[in-house]
Amino acid sequence: MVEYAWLAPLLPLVGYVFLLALGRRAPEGLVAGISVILTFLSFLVSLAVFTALGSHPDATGAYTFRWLTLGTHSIDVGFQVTHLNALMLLVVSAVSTLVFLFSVGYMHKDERFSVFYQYLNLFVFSMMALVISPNLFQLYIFWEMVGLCSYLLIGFWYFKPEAALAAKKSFIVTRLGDVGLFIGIILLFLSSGSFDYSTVFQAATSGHLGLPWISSAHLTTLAAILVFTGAVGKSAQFPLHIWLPDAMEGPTPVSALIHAATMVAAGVYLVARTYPLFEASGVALTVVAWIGGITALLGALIALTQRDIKRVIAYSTISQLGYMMMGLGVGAYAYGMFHLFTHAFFKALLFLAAGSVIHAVDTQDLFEMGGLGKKMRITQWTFLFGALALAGVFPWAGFWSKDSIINATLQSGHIVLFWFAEIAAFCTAFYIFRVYFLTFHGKPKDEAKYAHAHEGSWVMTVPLIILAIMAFIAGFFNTGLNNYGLEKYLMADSPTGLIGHVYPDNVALMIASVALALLGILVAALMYWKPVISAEKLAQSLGGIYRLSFRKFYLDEIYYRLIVWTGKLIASIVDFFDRYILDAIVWLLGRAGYMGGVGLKYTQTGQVQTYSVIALFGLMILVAIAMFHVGGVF
Amino acid sequence: MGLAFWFTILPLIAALLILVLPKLSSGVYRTLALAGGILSLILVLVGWFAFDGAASSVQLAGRIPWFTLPGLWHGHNLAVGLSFGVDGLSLPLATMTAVIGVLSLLAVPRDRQRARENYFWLSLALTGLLGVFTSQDLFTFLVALELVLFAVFFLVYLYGDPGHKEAAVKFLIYRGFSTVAFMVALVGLAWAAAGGYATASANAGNAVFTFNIPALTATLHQAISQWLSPAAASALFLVLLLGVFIEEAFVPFHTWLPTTHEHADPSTNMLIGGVVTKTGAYVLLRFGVGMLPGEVRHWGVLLAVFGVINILYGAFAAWSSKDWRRLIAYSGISHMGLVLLGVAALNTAGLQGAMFMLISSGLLTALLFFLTGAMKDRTTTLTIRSLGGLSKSMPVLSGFLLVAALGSLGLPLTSGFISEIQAFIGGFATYPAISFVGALGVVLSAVYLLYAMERTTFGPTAEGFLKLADARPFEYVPAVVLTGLVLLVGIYPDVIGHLFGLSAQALLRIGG
Amino acid sequence: MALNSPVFPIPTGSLLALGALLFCIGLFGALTRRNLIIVLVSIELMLNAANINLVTFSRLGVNPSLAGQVFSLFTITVAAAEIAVGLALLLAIFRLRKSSEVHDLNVHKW
Amino acid sequence: MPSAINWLQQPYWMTMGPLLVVVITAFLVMVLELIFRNGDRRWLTGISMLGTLIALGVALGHFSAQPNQALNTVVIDAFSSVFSVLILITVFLVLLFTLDYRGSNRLAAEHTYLLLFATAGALAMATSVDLVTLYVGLELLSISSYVLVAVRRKSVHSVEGGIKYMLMGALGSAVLLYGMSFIYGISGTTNLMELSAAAGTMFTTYPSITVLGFVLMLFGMGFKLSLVPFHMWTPDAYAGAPSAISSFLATLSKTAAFAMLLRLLLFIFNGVADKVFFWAGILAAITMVVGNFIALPQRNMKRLLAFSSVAQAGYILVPFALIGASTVQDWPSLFDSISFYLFAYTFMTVGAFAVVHIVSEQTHSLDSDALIGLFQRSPWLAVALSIFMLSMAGMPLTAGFLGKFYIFANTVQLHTPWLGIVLFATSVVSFFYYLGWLRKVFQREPEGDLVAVPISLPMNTLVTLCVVLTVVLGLVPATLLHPLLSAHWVY
Repeated sequence: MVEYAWLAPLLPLVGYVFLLALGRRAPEGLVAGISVILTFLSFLVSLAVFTALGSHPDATGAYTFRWLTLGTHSIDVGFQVTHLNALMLLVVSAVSTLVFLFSVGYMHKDERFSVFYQYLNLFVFSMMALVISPNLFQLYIFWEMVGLCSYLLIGFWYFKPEAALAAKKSFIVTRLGDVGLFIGIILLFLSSGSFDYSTVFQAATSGHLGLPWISSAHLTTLAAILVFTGAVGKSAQFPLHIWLPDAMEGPTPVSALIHAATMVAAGVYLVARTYPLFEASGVALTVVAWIGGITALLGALIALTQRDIKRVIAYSTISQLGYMMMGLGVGAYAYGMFHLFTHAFFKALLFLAAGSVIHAVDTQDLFEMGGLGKKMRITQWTFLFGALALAGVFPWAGFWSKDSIINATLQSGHIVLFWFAEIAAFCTAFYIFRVYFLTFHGKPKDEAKYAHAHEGSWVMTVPLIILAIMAFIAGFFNTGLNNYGLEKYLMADSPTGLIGHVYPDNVALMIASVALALLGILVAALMYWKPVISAEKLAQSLGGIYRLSFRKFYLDEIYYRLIVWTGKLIASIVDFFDRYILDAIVWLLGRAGYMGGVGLKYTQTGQVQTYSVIALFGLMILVAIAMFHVGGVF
Repeated sequence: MGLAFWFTILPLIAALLILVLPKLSSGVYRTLALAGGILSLILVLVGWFAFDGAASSVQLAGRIPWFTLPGLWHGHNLAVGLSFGVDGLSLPLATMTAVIGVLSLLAVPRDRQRARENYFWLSLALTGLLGVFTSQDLFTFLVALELVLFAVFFLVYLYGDPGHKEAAVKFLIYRGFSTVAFMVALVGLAWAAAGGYATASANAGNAVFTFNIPALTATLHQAISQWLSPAAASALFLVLLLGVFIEEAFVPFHTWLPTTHEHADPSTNMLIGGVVTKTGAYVLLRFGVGMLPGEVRHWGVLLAVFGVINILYGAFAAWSSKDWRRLIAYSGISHMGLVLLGVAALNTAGLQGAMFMLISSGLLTALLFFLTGAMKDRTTTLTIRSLGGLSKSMPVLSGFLLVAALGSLGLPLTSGFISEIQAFIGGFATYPAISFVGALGVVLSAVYLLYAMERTTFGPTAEGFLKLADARPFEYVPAVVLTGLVLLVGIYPDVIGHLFGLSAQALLRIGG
Repeated sequence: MALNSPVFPIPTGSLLALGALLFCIGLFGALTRRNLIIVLVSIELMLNAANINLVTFSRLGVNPSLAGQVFSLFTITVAAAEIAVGLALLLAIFRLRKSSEVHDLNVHKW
Repeated sequence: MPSAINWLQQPYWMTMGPLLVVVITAFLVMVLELIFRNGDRRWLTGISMLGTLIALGVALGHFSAQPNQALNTVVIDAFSSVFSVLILITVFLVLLFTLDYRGSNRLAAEHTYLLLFATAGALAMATSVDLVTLYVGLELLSISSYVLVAVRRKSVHSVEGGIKYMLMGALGSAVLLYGMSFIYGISGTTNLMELSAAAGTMFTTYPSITVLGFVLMLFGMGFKLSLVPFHMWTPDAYAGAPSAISSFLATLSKTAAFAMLLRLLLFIFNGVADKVFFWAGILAAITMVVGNFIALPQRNMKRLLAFSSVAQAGYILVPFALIGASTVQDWPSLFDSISFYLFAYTFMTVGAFAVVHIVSEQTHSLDSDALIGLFQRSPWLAVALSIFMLSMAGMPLTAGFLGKFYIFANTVQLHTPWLGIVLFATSVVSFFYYLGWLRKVFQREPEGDLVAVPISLPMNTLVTLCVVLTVVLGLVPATLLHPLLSAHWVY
C-alpha cells in the first residue's frame, strides 16, 4: 500500500485541475461534491498507508526520479513515507475533509465559491506533497507552495484592504524565515552533496558536514538554526509570530485548516523531520526549546485580553505550537508530535465552532455576542469539548499530549521552561473559557444580531461533531491503555527505536496541571459567567500589564519602526541616488559634449585670416614637435 | 545549409519584403512580419528535434562565405562568412528569442499608426537578436549587435509615451558605447589568438587570424597558455566587462534601462526586457567565461560583489519606484545581478543558474510587460498608487499578473525559483559571505512585488475601473504561452537543464 | 648646412635665408593685411620664396640638377594662373559687396 | 612613315590613357561651348559624361595591365588604377548631378569643362610620380575648383566661398611648394622613384630638413583634405558652392589629395615612417574628435555635411598613420581599407548632397528643419537619405560599417588600437547628429500642408545609383574587395 501513497496528494491535485477546467462560475454543488469526495478518498488512502506502515514498519523507502542534474549531483523528486509522514498525512487529510464539508455551508453564496475550493485543493495537494517529500529540496518547493496558498486564501476577500495587507504581511514575514531555510538547505547540499535526508543526517552525525570555511560541528549548528528559522516563520514562533493573528482576515474554514491544524504545524513537522540534525548539535535543540517556551507563554498572555474571537484562538494556536516546539526542543520528540496530532483536531474544532458562531451573528467581537448557547446547542457543546481539550482537562485529548510535554520539560531539567509552560497552561484555561462564557452564556449584548442567530445546516454541524469526538478520544492514542501506541509508532522511524526521549507518566504532575486548568476555568467563570469579579476593574488595577497584553507587547509597532521603516528609508535613498546623482552625472556628460560642440562651432568666425592663423598655429606646433622629435635643428 | 542560418535569416527576409512592397494596408505587413517570425519559430522548434542534446558542440551549423578582408594579419586574408549554428547555450536562448519576438509582434496594436516601420524594425531586431545568439563568426556577431542597436532605437524612437524620443537617444548612445567596447575586445581577442600582444619571450607558433568563434576559442586557450601577455588579457577582459555592464544595465551603468522601459511601447518593452537585456550576459558567458576563464576567476570577487550590489540596488530601487514599468526594469536589474553572481562563482551550478536566469528573467519580464501593457490599455495609467482592485473587473489579467509576479519573486515551480537556487548554490560554494548578503534579495523581491500587487489587484476597486473589460481572446495567446513556459521550466527544468548543464561543463572544461 | 662652392661666393645659407625671409614676409602679409589685393600679392611672395629655394638648390643643392629650374618655371606659370583667378574672384566680390576688405567676407560663419 | 608608327605605338599613350581622354574631352567641350552660345546646352554635359565613361573604360583596362610607367612620370599600378577609377566614377556622378541645374538656376556653362580639367588634375595627382607633375596636377585641380565654387557670380555666398577657398588653398599650396623645394634640395631630384631610392640617406644626413619638408607638405595636403586644424574653410566653401560642386569638393578633390599624400608617404617618407607617421595619427585623432563634436549643434544641412566630411577624412587618415607601424606585407590591407572606405564615402556623400539639394531646392531653406516630414512628402528620398546617414554612422549591412570595421581591424593588427577606439567612440557621437536628421525625416506632420517633393530624372538616377552602390558594398563587399585583393599594389 505504501508505494501508492502518492495517490493521497494526487487526488486533491486532480480536484484542483478539474475545478480550474470547470471555471469560476461552476455550480456550488458540483464543486463541493468533487472536492469533498476526492479529499475523502485521499483520507482513505492516508488511513490505508498509516495502517499498512503500522503492520510492517520497514517499508519506508524513498521512491524518486531525477529532476535536474547539477554538475555531478542530481536533484530528485518523488515521495517517501516514514511513520512521521504517515501520521501527518492522516491528520492533514482528515482535517481537510471535515473543513471541506464545513465550508460548503460557510462559503454558501460566495461569488468566488469555486475559486475558494480551487485554492483549498491546491493547498491540500501541496501540504501532502510537502509531508511525503523525500528530500529537503522538494520540501522547500512545497513549503513555498503552501505559503502561496495561505497567501491566496488570506487575501481571498481581496476587496478588503485589511485582507490584502494581511496576505502580504503573512507572505513576507514567513519569507523572512524561508530565506533561512533556503540558505540552510543550500549549505547542507554543498557540504553533504545531496538534499536527501538520509545522506544529510549521515554526514551530520558522522561529522562530515564541513566546508572549506567552516567546521562540521559549527556548520551543523548553523544549518540547523537556519532550518529552524524557516520553521519559526511558518509555525508563527516568536519573533516571527506577528503574521498569524492578522491571517484571521481569511475565511474561518481557512483559519481552521491552514492556520490551526496543518500548515502552521509544518514548522513543527520540519523540525521533527530533520531531528537528527538538531540532535547532532545540542545548541540548536536548546534554541528550539527556548523559542518554543517563550512563544507558548507570549501567545497565552496576549490571548488573555483580545476581543476578537478568532484572534484569541489564533494566539492560542501560537502558544500551542510553542508547546510543540518546546517539546521537540527538550528532546520529547514523540510528545511534540503527539500534541501536534491532538491539537490539529481540537483547534480545528474550535475554529469551526467559532466559524459557525460568526456565520450566525456575523461579528467577531466577543462583546457583541452572548447567550448564543440557547440558539446553537451543537455549536456550544462542541466548542465546550474543544475548550476542555485545549485547557487540558482530564481526560480530553489536550490533557494527555500537553501534560506529557510539560512532564518531559520538567524531567529533562528545564525548570524555567517548565514554569513558563505551567503559567501558559493556566492562562490557556482562562482565556478559552473566557471566550466560551462570553459567547454562549450570559445575556445577548446585541439583540439584532442575536435575533437572526441560528444553527448552521448539517454540513456545518456534522464536522463539528466528528471533531468533538476526536477532541475527546485523540488523547487515548498514546496512553497506557494502548500501551503508548503512537510514540512507539513514531519511534519506529529510527533503527535504534528511540528518537529523543520518553518519560514515564508523572501522576502528581498530572493532578497539578489539571488543578491548574480547573483554577483557570473557575476564574474565567467568576469573571464572565457569574460576574463576581469585574473584568474592567481588574484591567484598570493592573493597567500597564493589561495594556501590554492587549497591545500584543507592541511587537508590531517595534517591527514596523525597526525593519519596514529602515527598508523604506534605504529604498528612497537609493531612488534619490538613482535619479538625482547617477542620472544627473550622465546628463551632465552628454550636455558637456554638446556644449563642447557649440564652443567649437563658434571658432568658425567667418574671418578667413583667423582660419589661416589657427591653421598656422597647427603648423607651428607640428613643426616644433617634429623638430624636437628628430633632435635639434640642422 | 544549417537550420540555424534559416531561422536567423527569415525575419530579415520578412523585413526586406515589408520594405520593398508598395504601400499596403497595415494588415499585410502584420501578416508578413508574423509569417517571418512564426516560420523561424517553427524552424527553431524543429531544431530541438534535430539537435543532439548529448553533445555540447555547435550544431545545425551552416556557413556561406561572404567576403574576404585582404591582407589582414601580415598578408593573410581573413575570410568572413555568414556562419550560424547553435550549441546547448544558444538553442534555448534562440528559442526564447523567437517566442518573445513573435509575441511582441502580436502585441503590436492593430490600429498602430505607421505599422509598416514598426513591423520592419521589429523583424530586423528579431533577426539581429537571433543572430547574436547563433552567430559563429565574430563579424556576423558584431553586425547582429549593431542591427539590434539601431532597430531597437527606432522602435523606441517611433512609438511610446511622451519622452520616448529622449529615451531612445539615451538608449542609442549607451548601447552604442557598449557595442564599441565589444568590438574592441572581440577583435582584440581574435588578434591575440593570431599571435598579437605576445610576451617578449613567447613564440606564436601556430597562430591563425580567424573570426570563427569555436576555432577562436580553441586557439585562444593556446594563446593564453603560450604567448598572450597577462596584462593584455586583463585589459581585453576589462574592456569586454565594461561592454557587458553597459549592455546589461548593471549598476552604475543602468540608467538607460528604466528610462527606456518607462517610455517605450509595450511590444517594444517585451523585446527589450525579454531579450535585448540578455545579450550582454550572453557575451559574458560566451566570450568572458568561454575565452578568458582565467580572467573571470581573477576578477571573480569583483564580479560577485557587483552582482550582489545589483541584486540589492535593483530591489530597493524597485521598491521605491512609482511606476510598474520602472519596477519591472529594476527587478530585471536585480535578476541580472544574480546572473553576475552565478558567473562569478564559476562552477556548474552557478553557470547553469545564470543560464536559467537568462531564460527565466526573459520570459517573466516579457510577460510582465505584456500584462502591464494590456492593463494600461484599459486603465491608461501604470502609476501604482492610482491603481487598485483590478481583480474585480479583470480577474484573468490579474491572475496572470500574480503568476508573473510570483514567478519573478522566485516561487518554486516557476522558472524564477530554479534559476535562483542554482545561482545561489553556485554562489555559496565559492563566495559564501557575499552570497549571504545577496540572499537578502530573496526577501526584498517579495516585498516590492507583493507591495505592487497589493496596490494593483487587491483592495477596493476605484469607480473608474469597475467597467473595464477583461482579457480579450487574442490577449490570451501571449499570456498563456509565456506563463506556460515559465511553469514548464519551473516544473520540469531538465528540458533545458541538460543542455545548459553540458554547456556549463564545456565552458568550465575550457576554463580548466 | 654651409655648403660653399668655389665658383659662387654667395653661400647657400644666405640664399635660403633670403627665401625664408620672403616666405615669412609673405605669410605675415597674407595673415594680417586687410586688403585682398595685398593678400594675393603676399601669397605671390611665398610662392617666389619657394622658387628661390628651388633655383638655389638646382645650382648649389646636394646634387645639383636642372629639375629645380624647370620646376620653378612651372611654378611661375601656375602662380600666374592662380593670381588671375584670384583677381577675377576679387572683382566679382567687389561688384557684390563694393569692398575688397578681407573682413567683409563674413556671410558664412558658424 | 615607320618612325611615326612606332612613335604612335609608344606604350605611354596607353599609360596616360584616362588623363588624355579627359583632357581632350575638356578641350572639345570648351570649344563647343564657345561655338554654341545659346539654348539649353546640357548636351555638353552629355559629351563630358561620355568622355568620362571612355576614360573609365580605359582605366578599368589598366587593372589587368602589368605595372609600367611612361616618361618616368606617369605610372600604371593598382594604386593609380584604383584611384583613377574612383575619380572617374565620382566625376561621372557629379556631372549627372549638374544636369539637375537648369532653367533659372542654371550654372554658368564653364562648369562642365572646369569639372573635366579638375578631373584631369586629380588624375595627374593619382597617377604621376614626379613632384612637378604632382604639384601641377594639384594646382590644376585647385584652381578649377576655386572657380567652380564661385560659379554663381551673382551670389555673395558662392563668390565668398570661392575666395575663402582660394586664399586658404593658395596659402596651402605655397607652403606645400616650399616643403617640396626642401625635399628637392637635399635629394636633387623631383622624381619619386629616385627619391624613394635616396630617401634613406636623405633622412640620415638631413633628418630635420626631411621632417620639415614632410610637415610642410602635410600642411599643404591638410588643406585639401580639410584635416583639423586646416579645415576651417570647409563649411564656408561647401555652403557657398552649389550642392553639386560641394559634393565634388567633398569627394573628388579629397580622393585625389589622399592619393597624392599616399604616394608621397610611400615613396619618400616610408624610410622614416616611424618618425613621421605618428603625426598623421595625431592629426587623424584630432580630426575625428573635432569634426564629430563640432557637427553636433549644426542646423545648416550643408555645413553639417561639411563637418561630417571632415570627420570622415579623419577616419580615412587612420590607415595612413598605420603605415608607420606596418611592413610591406601589411600594405595591401591598408590600401584596401583606404580605398574601400573612399569608395563607400564617395557614394554616401554624393547621395546625401543630392538629397539635401533636392529638399533645399523645394523648400528654399538649408535648415535641417526642411527635412521634417520628408518621409510623407517623398518616401523614396527619405529611405535613401536614411541609408546614406546610417551608412555614415556605421550601421551594418551598409558600406560605412564595413569600411570602418576594416580600418579598425587594421589598427588592432598594427598595434595602434587607440586610434581604432577613437574612431568608433567618435562615430557613436556622430550617431547623435546623423540620426538627428532621420528623426526629422520620420517626424509625423499633418497631411494638409504637405507637398510632394518633385524629383528630376537625373537626380533620381543619381540617388538610385548611390543607394544601390552603398547597399551593395555593404551587403556584398566582395564586389569591390576581391578585385582589390587581386590587384598588385607596389610598383
